[in-house]
Amino acid sequence: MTTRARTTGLPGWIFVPATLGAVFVLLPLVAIIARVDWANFVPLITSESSRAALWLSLRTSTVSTVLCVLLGVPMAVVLARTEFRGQGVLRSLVLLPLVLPPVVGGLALLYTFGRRGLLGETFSAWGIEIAFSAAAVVMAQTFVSMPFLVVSLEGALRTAGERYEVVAATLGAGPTTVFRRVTLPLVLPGLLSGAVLAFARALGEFGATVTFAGSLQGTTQTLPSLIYQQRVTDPDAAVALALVLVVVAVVVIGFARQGRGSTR
Amino acid sequence: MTTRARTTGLPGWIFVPATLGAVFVLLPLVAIIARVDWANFVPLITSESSRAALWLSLRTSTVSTVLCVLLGVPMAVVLARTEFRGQGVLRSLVLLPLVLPPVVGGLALLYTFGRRGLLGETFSAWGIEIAFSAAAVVMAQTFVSMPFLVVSLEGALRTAGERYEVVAATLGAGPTTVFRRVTLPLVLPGLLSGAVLAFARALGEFGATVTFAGSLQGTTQTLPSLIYQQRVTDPDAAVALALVLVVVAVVVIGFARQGRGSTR
Amino acid sequence: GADDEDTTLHVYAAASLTSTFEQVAAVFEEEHDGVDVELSFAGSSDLVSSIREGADADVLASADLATMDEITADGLEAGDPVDFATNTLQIVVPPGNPAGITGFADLAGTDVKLVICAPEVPCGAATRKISENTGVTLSPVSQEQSVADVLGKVTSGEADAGLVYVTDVIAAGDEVEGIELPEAADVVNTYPIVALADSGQDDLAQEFVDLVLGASGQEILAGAGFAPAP
Amino acid sequence: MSLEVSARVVERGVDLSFSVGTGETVAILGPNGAGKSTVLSVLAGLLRPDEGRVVLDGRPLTEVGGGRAAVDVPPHRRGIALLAQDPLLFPHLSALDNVAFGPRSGGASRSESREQASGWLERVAVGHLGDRRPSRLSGGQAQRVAVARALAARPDLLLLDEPMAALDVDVRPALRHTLREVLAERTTVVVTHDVLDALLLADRVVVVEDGTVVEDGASADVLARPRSAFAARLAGLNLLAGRWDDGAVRLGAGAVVQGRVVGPAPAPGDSVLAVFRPTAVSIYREPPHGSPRNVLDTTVTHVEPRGDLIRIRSDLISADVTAQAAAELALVPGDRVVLSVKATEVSVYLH
Amino acid sequence: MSLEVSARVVERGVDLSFSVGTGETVAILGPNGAGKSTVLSVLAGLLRPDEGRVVLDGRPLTEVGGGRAAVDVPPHRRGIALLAQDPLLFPHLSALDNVAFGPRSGGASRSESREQASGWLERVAVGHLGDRRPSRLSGGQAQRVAVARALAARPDLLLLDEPMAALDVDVRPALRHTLREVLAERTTVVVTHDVLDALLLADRVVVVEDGTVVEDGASADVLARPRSAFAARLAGLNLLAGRWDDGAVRLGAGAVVQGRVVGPAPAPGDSVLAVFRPTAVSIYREPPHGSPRNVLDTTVTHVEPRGDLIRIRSDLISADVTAQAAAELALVPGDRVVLSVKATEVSVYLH
Ligand SMILES: Nc1ncnc2c1ncn2[C@@H]1O[C@H](COP(=O)(O)OP(=O)(O)OP(=O)(O)O)[C@@H](O)[C@H]1O
Ligand SMILES: Nc1ncnc2c1ncn2[C@@H]1O[C@H](COP(=O)(O)OP(=O)(O)OP(=O)(O)O)[C@@H](O)[C@H]1O
Ligand SMILES: [Mg+2]
Ligand SMILES: [Mg+2]
Repeated sequence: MTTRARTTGLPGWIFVPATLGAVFVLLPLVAIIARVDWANFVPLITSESSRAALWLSLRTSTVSTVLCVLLGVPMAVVLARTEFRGQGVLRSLVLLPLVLPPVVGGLALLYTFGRRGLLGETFSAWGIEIAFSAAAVVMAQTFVSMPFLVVSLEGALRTAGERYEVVAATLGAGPTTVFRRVTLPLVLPGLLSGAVLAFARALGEFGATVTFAGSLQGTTQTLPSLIYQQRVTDPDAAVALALVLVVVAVVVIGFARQGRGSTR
Repeated sequence: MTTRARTTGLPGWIFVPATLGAVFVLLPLVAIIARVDWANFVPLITSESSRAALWLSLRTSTVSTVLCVLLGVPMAVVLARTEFRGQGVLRSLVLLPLVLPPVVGGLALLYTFGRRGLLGETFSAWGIEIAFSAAAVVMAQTFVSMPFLVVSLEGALRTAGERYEVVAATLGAGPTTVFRRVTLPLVLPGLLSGAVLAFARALGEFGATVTFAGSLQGTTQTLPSLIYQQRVTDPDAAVALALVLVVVAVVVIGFARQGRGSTR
Repeated sequence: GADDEDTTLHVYAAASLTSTFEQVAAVFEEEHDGVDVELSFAGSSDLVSSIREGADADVLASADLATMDEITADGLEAGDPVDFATNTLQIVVPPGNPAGITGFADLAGTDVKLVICAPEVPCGAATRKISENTGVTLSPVSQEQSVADVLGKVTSGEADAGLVYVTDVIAAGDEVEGIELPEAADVVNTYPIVALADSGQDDLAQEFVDLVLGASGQEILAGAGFAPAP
Repeated sequence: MSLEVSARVVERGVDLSFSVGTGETVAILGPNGAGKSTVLSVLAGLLRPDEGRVVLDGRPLTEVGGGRAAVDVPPHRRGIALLAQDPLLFPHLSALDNVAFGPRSGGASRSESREQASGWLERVAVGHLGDRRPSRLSGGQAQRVAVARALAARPDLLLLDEPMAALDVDVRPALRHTLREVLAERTTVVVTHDVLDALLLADRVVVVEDGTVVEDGASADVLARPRSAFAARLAGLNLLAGRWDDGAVRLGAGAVVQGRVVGPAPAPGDSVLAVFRPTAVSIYREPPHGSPRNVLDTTVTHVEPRGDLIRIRSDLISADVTAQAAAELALVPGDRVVLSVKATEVSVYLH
Repeated sequence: MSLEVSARVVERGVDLSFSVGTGETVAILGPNGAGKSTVLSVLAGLLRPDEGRVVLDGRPLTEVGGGRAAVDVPPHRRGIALLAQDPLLFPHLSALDNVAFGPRSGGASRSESREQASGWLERVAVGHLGDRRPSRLSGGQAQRVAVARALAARPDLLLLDEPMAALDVDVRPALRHTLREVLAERTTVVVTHDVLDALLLADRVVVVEDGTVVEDGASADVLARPRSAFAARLAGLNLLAGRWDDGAVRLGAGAVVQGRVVGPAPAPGDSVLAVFRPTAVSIYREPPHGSPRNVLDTTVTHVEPRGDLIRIRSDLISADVTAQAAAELALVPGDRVVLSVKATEVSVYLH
């Protein structure tokens, strides 16, 4: 038995809307589970195409989460810690992949990196063909997931404030040291939840992927594309695969949260 | 000229990945704008169906953002401020609409609230028909947007900590007063960015809406559904409408951020 | 032949061909040792835009002639497109037909929850044409983006009736019931197939086209409810 | 409102109990990390002890035994206001609204609570800063607002953790005055490191060391006749502990100190304390010859000015001498000296 | 390392300048909100003044004039370490790693910096708490770690904002001792409210009031002969300002104070200060008859014990009397009394 600081307690009424909200979000999941054809569950989810799609989804989502972190952390830091003209507009623009319907996002990527896109010709000249490859899947996922990471992290950075960074500077730490030893560790929880959001979004991404990368088994057919396709011909398989997606997500999210818990 | 506390400065190298990230996100938007058929832009976006879809999108997104706030704030508070067995699992589950491909989310809603769904029969018996109505659009949008609000707000609540709530309690404030006068004002920036995320996601929502609510001009056809549909026959119109969506989102996001700036 | 080691044939086919082309591909792989057929299914217009944007496709089987015209307009075809199947609309209702639909005329009116395809997609265009031919004004509760969405609404019981292709009704099995629609006979959807110019494996692509047009291909298609091309 | 508390917090090495009478003000003194703030947290209901009781005016607020909490009233229902060591002003409220928070939560109307708040701000001499956000206050100004906020809450029991920290010399006497007025009618526990606060504000002093109460008594008593080394240092007195032996105090090292016995006479072998003021101590470079006196050989550790005098601190005791004398002796840390004190200046009492 | 600073921060009503010699320690004293922390922020480069200069050893660190910053060296390149009023220990690092942060940023290896850090922790007497996270330290323990962290950074210029805050009486002398050793070789600016710190640690005292420097001189000088009311109160001295008139100090209200002139003789009409110790002041209920003395009619405002004595504070001046005398007079705030002081006890000097 360890001594614990107690919380101040929550107002009782708050549990009413909270439960309502939880039920609203959870019931549909229950409904999906209720529809699963358990007799054929294992064969359905272990078919070759399912395994290929799951594997591809996991790999591409991981890579795009890493990309989101590599590019998104600097963006969030710049947005949170500097002030310049037009920053507000830039921030809104960075959020846009959120609001674009994924299919339009996919089109925009095609218009940019496709064979006839803005950069496509340059890339083609270099012999790089992005569209309809696994690289395209990663790009589509990165494009739609990036705002999640940037927004959560910028919020965390602003809430954490600059006080400790200032202290570190007065102790002689240069900007890079401050960033590595103070800024990052302090916002680690925010960074982790941002990364989890980005991973989750990448894992569920479908519209932009199909439009920009197509849906070819083993190369560009991710689990959501497979589900989308199966939904027509084999709803049972679609539901079973959706459940797999859900389980993978729960495991990954739970894992990340646990890691986060232990750093606190 | 006002005196200002200075920031500690960022490492120079951080601007490289930040710019790369910004370019990656912004180029596709530029590509879209480059494709706009400006000659016919105004007629394209002011057609009756466009106006109806835009208006519907704005209304439903607003309502679902309000719903997200009403249900999501209590959920975030409960997740951030209490501890109970299975909380980790519950948190992962609440995040799931994020990872579910929207179409599967729409199916899940159908399985739940549809005429033959889990609750559908009860609802039918009460004379409530949700499917094919604007209410269904709102439900679909709320379902997919909720996790955004919950995640950002829970992060903000955890970062802000309970110190001020404890102080308020020792000054005699009951839980409801603490919630209203301390907790909420302190996490207002987090709540606002959560709401912006939710609104943006609702505005761009398409898969779940189409699956659960269908698509009928004036009733359930949101701007993203219209864009998706136009994409086949009239790509110019689709691009123009996508641009409208982008502009609406920028305005709304910018507006929300401004409001937030002034409260700081 | 034995020299086909590790080659992959990319076939892009309309979503409505999913189950049939999977069978055709299996047959093709059996006949061509070492060849892997990779199928990519989507709406015809999505397929065409993918190919125009540089997707690595060897064969395209589309669900309507209009989309195929876009390919020929861009000169992306290796030979002339050939029609290989046709399809017609049917009324689809949930099992037990709760609304008691018997024919096209029953679909008019607001007390029947009807879902149809949006006029922008082929099945929607066909629906509109039947409606014009018969003079029956439909007041659907939803105009869906794809056949799958129409079927989804019907199988879930949300809608009382929908209009989809015969093949879709058959594919959906006992989750739905089909109701013959004589008025649809005049509104036939034709499926063309073509080998593509950028393929790099012209022979193999042409062999796949030939298989679809040949006896075993046609048999599989007929089994799924497709009518032969005129 | 009378208070009774006993608390054991294993993780922090705290295990103590004391009580406060109705209207009484008790000062808790003790070294850093002794457990002072921990006790206040337990009282305010912010920390559940591993075992213990808090009873305010007969009403049990905390009752934990054998690992189970039988009673645990939430903080806002305790009628206890806590001014913590960190001011923690609400950053989103102006100074005035911070102070008005308590009255408002207590049910006062908006205008009424603001009026009260501005009165309290006046009393801590920051009336002109009412509309400032906390981020725009100086350290001492924030501390004053925090004091005003705690006072304005009008609790049954007031807990103040170092209320005078960060305050300038100008405002301390005034605030002490204000507090004395306010605390006269209230039951209060105040943690402080300042002996003046203890003498001026508190009726009683509780000295905590290493998580336990080592002294508990009337302020003047404890500071005049300390039983713990900490209280002695706090009072600026020298304290030597030893055993009563042959009419004198025998210290551990073998030295003997003569003195006047105060209170009950000790029996031989009893442990006793010898207490005397630093001003009564004389310093010599060589052992003095003359009437028998208490003489101690020792080494100088610190030389510090102290008002008009210079304080010479040694391993054992301190001596206050005039600046002139200090200059003549030219002492620096490390010097060996002989300290002597007249027996009449030494009070001896039972430990 | 010599320092020169002049800074104007309009928003905070601060406009002052002073300098610090190489190896010198300067104490900044002043009431709450005077601008002490603001100056330190400007020095550390955390706040850009509206106008001003900071020059450390000939190297300009800040140069702002006419609204434009010609020079503004970032904080980490200044070689200036700041211990702020709020300890702000890094919450994600242990106490040891907090202290090791400075050496590590200065280029020391991991083990080397940790070794140094544990040495510093020892010196502030919290060596045993090295592996604790800051959230698990008491207020005073955290303050000590923060002091260690600032010292460990080995800066050219050290800025300490109330380093003794929250420390218990036991550790203050020891820490003062440590600081004195450390500060002897370093250029340091220390903000404090404690006159002992100023006397023991600082060579020179700068008194700031309302954003401007009102006194600047050797510590002992300023505290012995204060020119500002604040410094006088700080030193525990009475200070009366008036004009030299007919060989005496004529106060505003018409009263006259006699005294011994110290230093240059004032000319009639010059503004002068009369300074005397509270112990030199006698109190009467009725005006005394006898040899001519300085006599002031006034009202008692506070009665406070102060060590062995009782301090009687009035509108004008304070008097320290023995407890016995106080008991006989039975004074309470509000009583009218007559205070007198012998002319020989009063030092008069030019303002
Ligand atoms: N949150 C905590 N978790 C664990 N131990 C703690 C915590 N806070 C303080 N402690 C430890 O408990 C002991 C008592 O701490 P407490 O804060 O009560 O001391 P204090 O008497 O208030 O000291 P100070 O005068 O420095 O404020 C200390 O040894 C401290 O290190
Ligand atoms: N961030 C700020 N913005 C605006 N004004 C401020 C800010 N911080 C302090 N002030 C004001 O500037 C003045 C000087 O503040 P400063 O913090 O320098 O005082 P200080 O001398 O350090 O006082 P203390 O002894 O209370 O710490 C005060 O009147 C204060 O109210
Ligand atoms: Mg404490
Ligand atoms: Mg300050």
